Amino acid sequence: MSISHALAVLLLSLGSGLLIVAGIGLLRFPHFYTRLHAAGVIDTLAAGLFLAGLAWWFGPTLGSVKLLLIFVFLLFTSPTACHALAATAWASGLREPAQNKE
Amino acid sequence: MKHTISLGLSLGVLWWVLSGFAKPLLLALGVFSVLFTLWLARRMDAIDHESHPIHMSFGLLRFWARLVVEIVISNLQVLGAILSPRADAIQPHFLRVRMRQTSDLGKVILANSITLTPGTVSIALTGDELLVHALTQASGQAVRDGQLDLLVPSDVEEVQP
Amino acid sequence: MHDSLILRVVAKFLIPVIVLFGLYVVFHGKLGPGGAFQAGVILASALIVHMLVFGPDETRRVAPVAVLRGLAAVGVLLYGGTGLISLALGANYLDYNPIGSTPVSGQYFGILLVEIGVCITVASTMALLALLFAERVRT
Amino acid sequence: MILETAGVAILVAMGAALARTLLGPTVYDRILAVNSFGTKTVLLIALLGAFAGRADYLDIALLYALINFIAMVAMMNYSRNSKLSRDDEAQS
Repeated sequence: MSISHALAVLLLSLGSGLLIVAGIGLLRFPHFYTRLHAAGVIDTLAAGLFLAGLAWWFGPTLGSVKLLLIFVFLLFTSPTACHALAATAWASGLREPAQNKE
Repeated sequence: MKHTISLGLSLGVLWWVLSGFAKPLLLALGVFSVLFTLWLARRMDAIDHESHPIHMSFGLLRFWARLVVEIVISNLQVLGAILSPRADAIQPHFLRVRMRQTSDLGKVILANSITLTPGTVSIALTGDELLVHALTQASGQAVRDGQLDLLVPSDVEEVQP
Repeated sequence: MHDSLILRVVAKFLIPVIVLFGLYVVFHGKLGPGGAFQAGVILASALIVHMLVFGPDETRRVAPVAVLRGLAAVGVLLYGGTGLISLALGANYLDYNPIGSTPVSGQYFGILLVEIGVCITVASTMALLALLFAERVRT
Repeated sequence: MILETAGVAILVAMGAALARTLLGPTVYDRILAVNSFGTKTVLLIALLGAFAGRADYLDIALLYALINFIAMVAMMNYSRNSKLSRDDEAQS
């Protein structure tokens, strides 16, 4: 097992772990707006680590450049989609039942 | 015009990354595709300083480097909140912040960066006020401090012919 | 529509990328994954994003309905015409071999032409459908 | 070996998103879960590409990310123009 292989394994396992933790968060958090944050973990760090691990697996080929492209694409689209969803929920009158509103 | 040229170059690089073939026919088709895309984008008025901010490219690189650090830190905070067994690990709340950004592009970059950092989601953007939902007091405080706001490169090139 | 500033800026940035990706898929249909139908859908989806974000009127200005109708017909004609060319060259309908100087290049160009035809038809028909639906929602 | 483990992890995370889709309770929870499911699908397709050793799969992953985004924008437009949001106000 070479060093670069070990690095790919490390990145992939970190990414997988984060995916599962974020999945737990998606189930465990109490309200819609808090769940948005759990989904945000998946979109950024988990996806980033995962795709970086795969890029190492592909090695220095066009494949890893395409993985980078996918990641950049996710970085542009996912906050936009997340914001659009939150804005729609807010506009439709969905509020957090919780206490401390500013 | 320089935005068109710059977009054309970026699209050319994108084509090369996607295709990876260097056969003459495919290169010719690539040139055709880039030109067609440029034509369509011009028809849609989709080429301007907003969609293609070449004037802030270096500032953006610095901003992104900083953003990556912020993303990693806030990710760890959110992960801790998810795994913490205590019920008061999260203090979800809404807050309104006034943005220093004056241009549309600056506002969009800031709002998307806030959404991108877990723990804060930008919900509504009206005028120069941003409604943010924060997961914990700490993540809310980070938005209130407005460090990202200071770092967004200024969109000086407002008017384009 | 309220508060679409973020969507507007991001869509302006993304639409050229989507269009280029669609063209890449159609021209690499033989070499990579995908094919003409998928490419047509991707190209149409660029127009659909444009319609969702900027409104149907703006999209109709960029891609007039009459032009889309014409393109849908041109695509079918290109498909059928390729077949007729092979008939005229003494082969079976849609037998591409005689189109190029060698059977291999004939296959290559023949399939490319047919795929471009299918792509044009699918893209314009999909965009037409979306525009017509938007029209119906309004009335 | 690590690829298989990562695949199982993605499937588990997808299961969590699916459970959230079924549990709701608001329509927005479901849309959020579907979006997150889509992001994981992109990762899964990329993983399959590494598994098969073919970079072609990555085009499909990119395409899926694109479709995921378009679906979200379309759903937002739909829920804005319809009575979809009424159920939530009763529940929230």
